[in-house]
Amino acid sequence: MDPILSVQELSVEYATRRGALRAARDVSFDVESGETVAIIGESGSGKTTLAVALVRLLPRNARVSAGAIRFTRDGITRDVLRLDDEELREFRWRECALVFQSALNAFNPVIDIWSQFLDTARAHGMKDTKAVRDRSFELLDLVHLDPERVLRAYPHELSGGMRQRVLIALGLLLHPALLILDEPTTALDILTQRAIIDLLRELRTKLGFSMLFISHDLSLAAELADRVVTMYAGRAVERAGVEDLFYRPRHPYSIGLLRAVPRVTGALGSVASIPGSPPDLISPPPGCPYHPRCPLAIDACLAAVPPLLPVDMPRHDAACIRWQEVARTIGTAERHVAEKLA
Amino acid sequence: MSVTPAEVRLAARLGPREVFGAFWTHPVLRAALKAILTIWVTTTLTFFLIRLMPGSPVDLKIDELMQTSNGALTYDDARAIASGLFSIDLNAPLHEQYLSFMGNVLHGNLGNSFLSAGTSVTSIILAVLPWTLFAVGTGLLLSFSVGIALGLLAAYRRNSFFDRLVTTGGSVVSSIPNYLLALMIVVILGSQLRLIPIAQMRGAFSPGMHPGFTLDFIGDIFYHASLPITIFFLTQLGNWILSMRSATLAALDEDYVVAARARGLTDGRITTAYVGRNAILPLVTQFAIATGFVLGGAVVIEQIFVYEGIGLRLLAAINQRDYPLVQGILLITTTAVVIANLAADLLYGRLDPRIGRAGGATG
Amino acid sequence: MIETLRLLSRRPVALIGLGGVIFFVLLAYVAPLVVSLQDAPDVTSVYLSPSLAHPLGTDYQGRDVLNQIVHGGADILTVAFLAAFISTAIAVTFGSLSATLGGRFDAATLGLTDIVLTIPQLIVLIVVAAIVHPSSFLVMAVILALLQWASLLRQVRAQVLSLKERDYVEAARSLDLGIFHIIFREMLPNMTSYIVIHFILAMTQAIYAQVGLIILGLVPLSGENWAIMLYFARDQGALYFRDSLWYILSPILAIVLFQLSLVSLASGLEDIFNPRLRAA
Amino acid sequence: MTNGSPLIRLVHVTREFKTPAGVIKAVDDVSLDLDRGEAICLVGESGCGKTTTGRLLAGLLRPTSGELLFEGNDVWRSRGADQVRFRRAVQLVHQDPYASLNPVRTVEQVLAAPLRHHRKAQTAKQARAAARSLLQRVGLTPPDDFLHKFPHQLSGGQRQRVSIARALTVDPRVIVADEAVSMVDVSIRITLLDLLLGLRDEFGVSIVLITHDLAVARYFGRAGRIAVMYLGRVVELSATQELIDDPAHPYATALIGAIPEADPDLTRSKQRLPLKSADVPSLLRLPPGCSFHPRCPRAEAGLCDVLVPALTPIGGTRSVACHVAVRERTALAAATGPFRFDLPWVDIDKSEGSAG
Repeated sequence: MDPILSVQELSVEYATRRGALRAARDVSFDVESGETVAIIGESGSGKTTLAVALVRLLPRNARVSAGAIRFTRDGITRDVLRLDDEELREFRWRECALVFQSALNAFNPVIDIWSQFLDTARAHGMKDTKAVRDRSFELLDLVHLDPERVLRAYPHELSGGMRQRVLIALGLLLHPALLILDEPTTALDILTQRAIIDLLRELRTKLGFSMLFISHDLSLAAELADRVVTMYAGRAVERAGVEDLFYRPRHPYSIGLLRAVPRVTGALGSVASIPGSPPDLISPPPGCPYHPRCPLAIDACLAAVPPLLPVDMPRHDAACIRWQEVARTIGTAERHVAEKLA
Repeated sequence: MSVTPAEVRLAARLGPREVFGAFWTHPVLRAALKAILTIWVTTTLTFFLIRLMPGSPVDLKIDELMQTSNGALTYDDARAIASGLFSIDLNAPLHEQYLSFMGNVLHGNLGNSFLSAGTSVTSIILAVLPWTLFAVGTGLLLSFSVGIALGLLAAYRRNSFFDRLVTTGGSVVSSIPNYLLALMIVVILGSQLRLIPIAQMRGAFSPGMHPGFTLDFIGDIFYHASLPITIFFLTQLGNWILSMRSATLAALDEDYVVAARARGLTDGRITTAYVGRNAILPLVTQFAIATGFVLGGAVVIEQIFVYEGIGLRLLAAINQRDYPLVQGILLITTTAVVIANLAADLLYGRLDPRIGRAGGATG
Repeated sequence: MIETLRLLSRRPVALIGLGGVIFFVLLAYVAPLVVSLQDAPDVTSVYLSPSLAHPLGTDYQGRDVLNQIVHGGADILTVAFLAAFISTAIAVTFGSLSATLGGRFDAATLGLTDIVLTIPQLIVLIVVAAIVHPSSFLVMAVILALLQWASLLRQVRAQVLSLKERDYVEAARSLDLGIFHIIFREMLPNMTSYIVIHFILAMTQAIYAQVGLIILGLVPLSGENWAIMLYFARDQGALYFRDSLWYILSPILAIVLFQLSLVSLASGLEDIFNPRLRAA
Repeated sequence: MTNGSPLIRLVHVTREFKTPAGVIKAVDDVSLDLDRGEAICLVGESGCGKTTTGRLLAGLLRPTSGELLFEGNDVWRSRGADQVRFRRAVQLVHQDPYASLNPVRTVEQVLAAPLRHHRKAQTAKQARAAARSLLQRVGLTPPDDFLHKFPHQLSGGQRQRVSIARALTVDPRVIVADEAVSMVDVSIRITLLDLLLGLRDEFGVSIVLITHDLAVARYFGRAGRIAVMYLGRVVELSATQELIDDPAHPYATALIGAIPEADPDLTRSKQRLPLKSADVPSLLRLPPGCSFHPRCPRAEAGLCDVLVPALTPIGGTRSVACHVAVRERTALAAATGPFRFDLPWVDIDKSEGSAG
């Protein structure tokens, strides 16, 4: 069966005064039906650019310079980059809904929530107000909100956690096959974040959609993802199942990230930052973009950009010519990478 | 019902400042209070200006009376006559003069005109004010609606030829003082090219016309007001275009607009309800400020086109030293502007739920 | 400063504005030193069209229009500059005081500002000018300034309030660097661009009001200036003669071009100082 | 760790703010001691008063009631030299690296101004030399690459280092770091925390780290204490490891359980304390009694919704403000409760007032 979303060799460029900023380069990954994929990376790694590029909402100064985005549902495959304006409009939200980072700003401040639900439904041909209302009630119930009160409210009258839940409910209005979540819990408090995580897990089981979420927060990926893509300097540097990525990483950057985040409970292990800072995306270093910060870098790393290739485990790819060295230090069954590396 | 100690304390503390404070925090009451205060300050200011300035109108009138009588009047006689003309007792202490003046104002009595004895200031103002409001209002509304449409369009077609044309044109025309534009129209279109019968268009309507809701009359008043309206329209247009353009650009960058596009809303709905509605909000307040500005500019414009509005009357009153009329006109125009501001405040509250429903604290 | 000029050079509009302003300043203050005033009436050459002898023609008394334009700028520019200076000084002083002191002083300043902002300023100005009859530059400038400080004051106050809360100002406070350091080294440098732009716009407003008052004849008419030329042009009925075109258009164009120069300079500076553009 | 003479003490400090909608108590009856060279973390969610507490500690806010003691002197009653000494003794490192440096001043200007002002450097040359060594100390090497840079030419992490160097210009005794790492990239947070800890080891500077991130608090405060705050009050104060391993307050328990971990097995098998409600009450309308009771699964009617629990010692270095936890833990320690007399009567009055 075809994956719901298939991204192939996608590159996105921003035009800046200093030249072309390549925010995403040759990024490829798939999202299977019912699967949750996490894209993790630091600020400037190109992950948000990727999210908006998938529904073609890039800002004016950005463009997709290469690649393909294929979306498959009910046996019909569409090339998102080739949709015309009207097809694109219909594609958005019906097939693939985007839950934004800041839910407050995702709602029009001068219109009440009900109108925004209605707008969305009408734009996709649901003319029956009663049906829209019933569906909205059902969804708001699902996200544990009081539909009556919420639909009458203006965005500023709801708390951050409530707005995030309303946005998730709105995202599910048209039964999309894929939900893209961009830093869905970053602005929220811990307990609210927990509620949203649990809610997403619950909804996924109940409704069976796929999720692609984008975060700098490794722990969110550990919580929710089936598969993880690590991004660095606009490139996907590692692609693996969640256990593989956390326990058997094959790219030095993934290891660096894992070691940079301390745990709250359990063993503290050895924690350390990655030396240096992310590269300039307008004039990146030659070869592997990570080599200036990489403890395993050798001369060959400067020669060419390493391609994303399969490593010693199934469905696990890394863009590192020294992945075997990485594997040797990490092993294949190690629970806590950080401790091993210490 | 028992009274808690807290309530007793609260009651004891309800002095003037607390009451005033309560007014000041309530948005609507606050706006109303500010309006009244503004009118009071302006009125008071002119009252004292007219009486206390060295070479004040009262002194001038006394001098004038003594001179025209060739010494037949003593200073005291002249002062007594002036007193009567100003309908205040110049011998009374200043604060009494002020109180009786304010009392009259509160009763809607703005005094009588010097020149046409017996004509009340109110009736003169009522005869000319509508024409000014008509011209200024039409010009402003026209420029506002056209400006908003053009600004929105320019923002959507950012950096296109249309955008450059509209923004450059708009900013050039709006940096030209409106009365100079009026002069240029008179000189170039009127005198040089003789495209416009300037002389015929004077006044608020043609002589012999009977005011009424007839098509002829309405056509006629538009004919006479067309030049002032054009000037107000042209000179305000640029401001609206530029303001709307930048407000739209800001709105277009907002997350909720991107989110609306992600939801697949139609462009029409996004433009009106998401971009336009939010972009127009800051312009509502600007509209009120513009009212005051344009009403002020009307004085010079009416003078240039000889349009029989309140500005023309004000200048005549100034030149003829008809100070009660000057004072009355100032009071009325201030009131008009203040009301426009008040209306804008209230309208803003209605348009922006974040203001109107203050108190619905966010989490 | 050099950085500002460099950025300015990349914006044609701002550059044209700057050029215009420099041109008019030279025209108003330096050219009169070179060209002497010729104000003797010559009834034989009334309303002449432009020629080599009179590049902009002559007026109703046969005087050279270009000569009047050269000599008629200084007054207007001086009053505008003074008015802008006074209103900016009032706004900056009281705006920052109001924001720093807070409490009743702030409430009173804000209340007064609100009121002044609502008053139809030009009408009040006309009445005040008619009563006061300002006969010196300074009085004229003060009257103009008294009616235009309010909007800048509010903005300065808002700026200072926001700067006061900035983390780096708080850091300076906790480093105990003293109030002078905080005002002159931390806050003011962040406001100069803003104040400069508003100074320029205040000049345009002062010119608008000033010329309007003179055209209406509310200000004692003495000396030479562009607005007085327009007053006499109206007074002598020159508006309605076909051969007086250059006589009337010359002062109008002088004023309009100067206004345009100021506005484009201001908008150019605004672009330059806009941090979003600067960061890019 | 109250060994007689703490460096800085907050004693029953309350701070109110006037808002258009009413008066809120951002910090309510907080007492906290800080010893020389101690690292303490204030942890809590947004609106819990941790930032206000930090600013009260730094003397940037005046308490509405209560005292701030520095070396035993009441800071807000002292004058002249004492006050100046205190001012410089406590320095702040802010959260937002993009707002904490003046955009128009170079790194050298930022560092030289306090050095010159406080006569630590007599000449510009000396100031530059001192600035160089400070930059070296905070890991910005070579320093000459940074002296002439403006903030917009630096990365977030580099700016935070400049902020720390700026704080060091006046030889502070205490550094209050308000979410100092939350806005920098994940990959470099640990070095910044290590830098701060290094200052403590090297100069004996006490550090108050304010954070919403318990993982950061745990790493940073592994040898110190954590104070957990909720709606303006400290609800639990313990040595870090004890608090993590065995939280006493239900809120702390819920918080620790709720945090996702960067470890799939660990995070998916974590014990969690489900709350009764996800909504945080508004500071304007605090519930009577313990302000956590409407969400607390362990709340007891008639007790928790009536009486405000005081922060009560339960043995060791630990204190907790929870009726239920105090009862259980002190019963466990076979101690009878003299603590009941510690209940602050003022608060009981208040809670009755707002209930009626």
